[in-house]
Amino acid sequence: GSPAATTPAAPGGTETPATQAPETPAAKALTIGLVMLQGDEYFRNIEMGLQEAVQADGGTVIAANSTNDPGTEASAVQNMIQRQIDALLIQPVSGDASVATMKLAVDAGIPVICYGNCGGPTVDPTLVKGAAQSDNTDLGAATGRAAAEYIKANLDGAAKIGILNCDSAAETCKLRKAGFKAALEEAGIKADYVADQEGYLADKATPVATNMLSASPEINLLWAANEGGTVGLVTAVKASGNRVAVFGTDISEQIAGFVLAEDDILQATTGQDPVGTVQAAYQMAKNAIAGQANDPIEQLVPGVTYSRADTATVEAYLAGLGG
Amino acid sequence: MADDRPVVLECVELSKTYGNFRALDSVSLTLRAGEVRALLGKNGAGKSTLVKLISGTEHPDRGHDQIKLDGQPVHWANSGEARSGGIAVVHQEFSLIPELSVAENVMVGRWPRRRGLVDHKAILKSAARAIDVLGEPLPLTMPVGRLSTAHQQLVEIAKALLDEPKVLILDEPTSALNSREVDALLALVRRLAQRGVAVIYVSHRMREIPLVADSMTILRDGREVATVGVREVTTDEVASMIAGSSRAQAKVGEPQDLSGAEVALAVENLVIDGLLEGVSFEVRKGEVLGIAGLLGSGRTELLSSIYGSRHDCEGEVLVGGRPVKDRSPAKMLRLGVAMTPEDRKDAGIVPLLGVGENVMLMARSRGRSPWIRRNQERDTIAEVIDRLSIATAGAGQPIASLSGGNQQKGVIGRCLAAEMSVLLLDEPTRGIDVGAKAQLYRLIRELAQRGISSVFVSSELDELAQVCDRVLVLRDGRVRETVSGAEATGDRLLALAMKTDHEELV
Amino acid sequence: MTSQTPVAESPDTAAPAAKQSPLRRALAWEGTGLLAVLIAVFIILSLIAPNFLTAANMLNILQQAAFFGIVAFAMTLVIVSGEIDVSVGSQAALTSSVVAYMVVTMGLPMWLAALLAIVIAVALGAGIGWIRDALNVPTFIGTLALYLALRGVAHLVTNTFPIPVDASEFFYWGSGRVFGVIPVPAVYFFLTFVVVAVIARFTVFGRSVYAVGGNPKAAALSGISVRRVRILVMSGTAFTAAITGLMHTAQLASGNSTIAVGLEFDAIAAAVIGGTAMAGGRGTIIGTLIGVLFVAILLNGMVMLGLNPYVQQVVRGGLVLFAVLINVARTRTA
Amino acid sequence: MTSQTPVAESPDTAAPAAKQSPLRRALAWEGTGLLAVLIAVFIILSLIAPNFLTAANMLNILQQAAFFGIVAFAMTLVIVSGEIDVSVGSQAALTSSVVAYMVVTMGLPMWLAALLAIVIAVALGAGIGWIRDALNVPTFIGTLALYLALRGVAHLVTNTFPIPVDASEFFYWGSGRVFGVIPVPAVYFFLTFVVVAVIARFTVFGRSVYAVGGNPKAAALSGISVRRVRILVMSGTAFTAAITGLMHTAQLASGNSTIAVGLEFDAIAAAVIGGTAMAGGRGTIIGTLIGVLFVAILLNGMVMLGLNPYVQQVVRGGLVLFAVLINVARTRTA
Ligand SMILES: Nc1ncnc2c1ncn2[C@@H]1O[C@H](COP(=O)(O)OP(=O)(O)OP(=O)(O)O)[C@@H](O)[C@H]1O
Ligand SMILES: Nc1ncnc2c1ncn2[C@@H]1O[C@H](COP(=O)(O)OP(=O)(O)OP(=O)(O)O)[C@@H](O)[C@H]1O
Ligand SMILES: [Mg+2]
Ligand SMILES: [Mg+2]
Repeated sequence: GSPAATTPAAPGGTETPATQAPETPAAKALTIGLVMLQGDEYFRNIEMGLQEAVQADGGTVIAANSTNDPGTEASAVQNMIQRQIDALLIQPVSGDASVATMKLAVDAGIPVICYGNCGGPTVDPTLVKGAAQSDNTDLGAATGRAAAEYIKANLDGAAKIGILNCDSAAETCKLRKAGFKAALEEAGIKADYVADQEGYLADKATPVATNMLSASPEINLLWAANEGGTVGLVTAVKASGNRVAVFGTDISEQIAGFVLAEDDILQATTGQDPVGTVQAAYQMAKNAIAGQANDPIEQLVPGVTYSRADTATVEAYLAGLGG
Repeated sequence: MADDRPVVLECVELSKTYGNFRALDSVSLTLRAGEVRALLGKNGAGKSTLVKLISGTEHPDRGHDQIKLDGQPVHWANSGEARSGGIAVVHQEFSLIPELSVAENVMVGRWPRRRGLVDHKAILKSAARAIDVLGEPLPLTMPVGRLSTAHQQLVEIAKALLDEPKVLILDEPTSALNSREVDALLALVRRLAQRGVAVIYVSHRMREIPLVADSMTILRDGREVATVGVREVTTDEVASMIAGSSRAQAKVGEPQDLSGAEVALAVENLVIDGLLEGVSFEVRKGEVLGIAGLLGSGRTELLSSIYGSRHDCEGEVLVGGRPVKDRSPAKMLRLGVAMTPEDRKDAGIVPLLGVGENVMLMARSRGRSPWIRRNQERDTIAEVIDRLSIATAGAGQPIASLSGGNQQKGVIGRCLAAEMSVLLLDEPTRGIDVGAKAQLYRLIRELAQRGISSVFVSSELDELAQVCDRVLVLRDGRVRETVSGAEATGDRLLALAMKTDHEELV
Repeated sequence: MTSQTPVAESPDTAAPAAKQSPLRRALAWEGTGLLAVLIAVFIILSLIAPNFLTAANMLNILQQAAFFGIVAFAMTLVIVSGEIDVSVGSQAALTSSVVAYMVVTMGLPMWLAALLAIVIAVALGAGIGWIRDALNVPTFIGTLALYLALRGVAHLVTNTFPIPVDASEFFYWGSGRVFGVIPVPAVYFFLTFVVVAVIARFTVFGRSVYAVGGNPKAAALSGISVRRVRILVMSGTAFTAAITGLMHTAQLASGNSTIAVGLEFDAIAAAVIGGTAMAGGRGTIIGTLIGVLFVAILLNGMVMLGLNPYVQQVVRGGLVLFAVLINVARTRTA
Repeated sequence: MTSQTPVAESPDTAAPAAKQSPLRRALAWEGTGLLAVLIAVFIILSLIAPNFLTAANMLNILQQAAFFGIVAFAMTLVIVSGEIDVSVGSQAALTSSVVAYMVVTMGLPMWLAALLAIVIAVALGAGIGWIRDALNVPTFIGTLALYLALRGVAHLVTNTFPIPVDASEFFYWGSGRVFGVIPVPAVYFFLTFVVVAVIARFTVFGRSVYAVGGNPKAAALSGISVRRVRILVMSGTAFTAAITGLMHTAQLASGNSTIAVGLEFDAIAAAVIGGTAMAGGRGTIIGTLIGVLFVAILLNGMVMLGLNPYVQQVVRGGLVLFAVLINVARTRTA
């Protein structure tokens, strides 16, 4: 964070155009509650992105992980209400399971912004003051489009596909899978889904992928729905010595390395933009605190596709990490 | 015998087979009201097995009307039923619950209720009544686990007396008691018999039998050898019936005066706060030194302190003339000093391991090599099993499945396998049969001849007199008397141990 | 002879004979060390954590304590009896899923669905108790099997989607407030505490639990049905786990198969922090109460302090150890 | 007198006196039941699971077994000694994170980083063993504290980002093949098996572990340093957990703080399925080998069958129970 951020004066005079703090409350240091799903790279970026933005305003972030458990989520939010946060940024474990919890915050007069996994009740204006999230369907679809091109070029328009999903970890995973499948269908690919197993932590995903390849040697294309699954697929294929094209989801330093690697295993992946997402959500929160409605209430942050065809994007990502 | 008294308990041809080993073979027994029947036999003869069948803990092989109480055939599903039916047992192995209070233990399984809840007041009252009968006060609310072994034994007896049983079975009740308490207990048994309670009394202590029993049943190898009135036979005859053909020698070796020999182990001014006020003595090479004392005189604490398994003491221990600092069992073993604990189940055996493994424990931890030398061990184990006549199917048989006496032999065998020069033996004969005891006495003397010293602690003062070259009498925290082996008799030692009006048991 | 021996009075033994002053008895009690730590942590948090010491937050802590504390009380009896139950988290998840399924998909009334779900849980718990005794399968293994299997069944029932349960009066049972002030779960929590404490100290069953845990053979010889005790204690954790599952369902207004992950760790930790011996035979319900409050206050305080979630985990681990050390030290000097 | 008593020969006890035929001894061995089940499961899977019975898949199973099997062997000794270690998963994650951090951020050579990470793990394990003995803190609590804390530290070290470790020769140690055929982890697995089995049967330390687990007081009086045994067994699981962490790091070519979640459950389950008694004093390394293979084959076979992951969980739970039941039944009739 920048040291200048602590100066309490200078109301609203920064570059961010949306901030039009009309009255004095902008001088108050905000306490922002952040509920994340789990400890992984994506959420770490979310947290750091938010920390940076909030600290620049002189505020504080209270962060918690729900570990995908709506019960844990409920107690985290209860604690934050007691901590008297000014706004709650939450990626709900699930639409239906988290509504009651989010309502607790709303009833306590705290504006709630959803920043991921939002849909149905969790984008309802009576509940949330805004929603900014990755377009998860498109995350799957973008990789799906890259895969479709590959299949047309290398596999005569038909593929036997194995999937590593993360369905029980987050509902967004199901959106990603649906997006991926829809994109293939749209491109007119004859897709045969030979296997669809769960694996979203790298160490657990690796043996599952290995077993999947042993069970169905005819698989000639693999897709994973998240970061851990993508690493697992690449690791398993590398160890098996067979050449199967891998498509992934999410981006990390390691996955970026896979896209650039000479082994030609990982073909393409689509990464979310966590910093962009959370900062958009924070902006919506500030608007809500200031009493302004967010319109539109839902903002979709597009993903970025990284592929062998376009290494410049990958290198830009890696350069961004270094800086 | 007063045969007009009504028959209370009748057992017909009870048999019990474990696997294909016959622990009890067609044993019958008839007991009349007010009769005290001693049950005798060496280790593994089947005494405890018979007790377990009568008390419903185990079931006979064929379970048809073989046990009758007051003429009615009974089928106990478990010991609880037997107890409420009028048969109470004090088992050889304790069955107390360490974390529950004395009162709760006395009443365990029959806690009175009031409005659905346990009536703690009533428990205290009833327990106090049962304990009163013993003539020995016990702290009612203290967790039983904190009492001494002897007091735990008393709690067991109080438990059995609680609902005024028709038949009371005592399986070696005196093995943890001192002579005075034994006398009190025997008197108590007589009192109960007078009231019409039929008693089965299991013991290895021949001295007690004529004092308490009317008649006796002798078992050998699971069979009944004889049932006779106590006055119909001599002690020698009984002993030979128990042992089979040969009879244990009464005198073991000639007591020696070894005051000129080199000192193997010396203790100087050992103090344990509130228990020992400064104990000093020396054990000579090849000497058997007995330590006599009443229960609670601190003999166990003395041995544990020497051995380094207890550290709350001051004073010095010298082995071979050199003081040993920071004593621990491992260190003492390296110096050739070994101890066997008095409670074999709690601190002696490793139940799941085989006899051989148990025997080798000390030798291994004493050796330098990190490897097990199987061939060498095999010979050592075979030798120890042979020398102590441990009855086992093989070195691999889990020691917990042996009879109590044989387990104890296994524990002592440990010191033999480790080739120690000083043995600290705490009640080594507790629960061992006459034959095995004699074997053990001979063994101790034989070792002494080879230059191995023993410190022999026992509550059976007769055996101290029989075996030791010298006996120390521990009283009021100090060694008050030393008696040479030649002069020692059981009665004399008892008199000395009880001498003067020291602070009595509260 | 032993009357001078300084022995700590266990709170489980009536002690008319002991002539100690109440203060000395209190100090001698094994839980004192932990209580002191609890108070110290509380004071420190009050001083440094913003908004920690407010009436609303205290109630909030109690509410959250309920979600593992109720199970912790039942778990104490299980551990005292010499057993363990690692299936409670999966049991709670199954109950939540099954209840919602029965209400939403099968159209059963809520009370009936709840009843059936509880019956299922208790039957499973009792089954583990039974095979422990009849077939000699350690409860660690039996409940480990349930831990794996029931979570899977819960996922199958819900397909891992939450099943919304729309019953606002039901919501009250999870998130409502008695007199508009006291959270309903906090009420369950104290009710359970009182009931289990009375069971442990004042009923034949409760004392039998200690007997079975202290020396199962002796207990059996004394005519206590060891099997019955084991079946009952295992049913007890299953019952409280089911109740916890219902509380989650009410609070979240939906049936979820992903709730209560790690519930077994929290419940066992609270019991052991409170002085329950893993080896069986020893433990008190009041000790567990302190253990539960300790964990709940700690978790709340760290969020109040805005600690990084990973640092929270480290602190939690460290304090578990610390609390037990204090407890052990106290026991040894007593 | 007792020579006819049919007593099962424990493979851990020298049995010069017993004159049984090898076949009878084999049948009497407690693990036979489990072995029979293992073979039955294997045959069934060979018949119904596509591509299960291929050489490549067998090697694949062995490779996967290594990732919890190595720890399971060390865990067997811990359980036999009467202790437990629930920290192995967090230990592995910490090792992976620390190694990657030291190599990538601090620029240490791989061998040195690996060595330091192992030293840290072993020191922590030994510390738990020490406080078990010196301060009487149950290992369940000590390792529970580590379970919580070390995962947190691992997350802090990596910031939960995987740290890519770019060393292809290192990758070989996790995913390579000896002679191009046998997976390297499978080699570690068998090496560990042989080493631990020899330790358990043929060294004084190994036998001391059984003695301490069977009766710690008797062991202490026999001159065995109970403390040393406890420190060593706890160091053993820590060591194998660190090795597992390194294997994960090599396999994934990155340091991860999210690996090895639930490793403790797999390792303990394999040991107990293999006949190790939770109460201590009894267990064999060969039994654990069978337990590990059983779990690994099951996991592989279910994926081969394309089973729904939740059904897999249910089957896994059910079979844990079943395997133990078989084991227990065998023990009782023997
Ligand atoms: N559960 C059992 N399984 C196998 N054998 C047993 C079992 N219980 C007892 N035995 C065997 O039955 C025989 C008789 O044992 P019992 O305990 O009745 O002897 P005892 O006369 O009481 O001996 P001691 O004086 O040593 O106590 C012994 O050889 C013993 O090993
Ligand atoms: N840790 C302890 N704390 C308090 N008192 C103790 C402790 N250990 C032993 N005592 C007490 O010390 C006394 C002597 O112990 P003990 O009964 O073992 O003596 P002993 O002479 O060996 O008798 P025996 O071996 O026949 O039982 C007993 O009153 C016992 O309760
Ligand atoms: Mg006997
Ligand atoms: Mg003694």
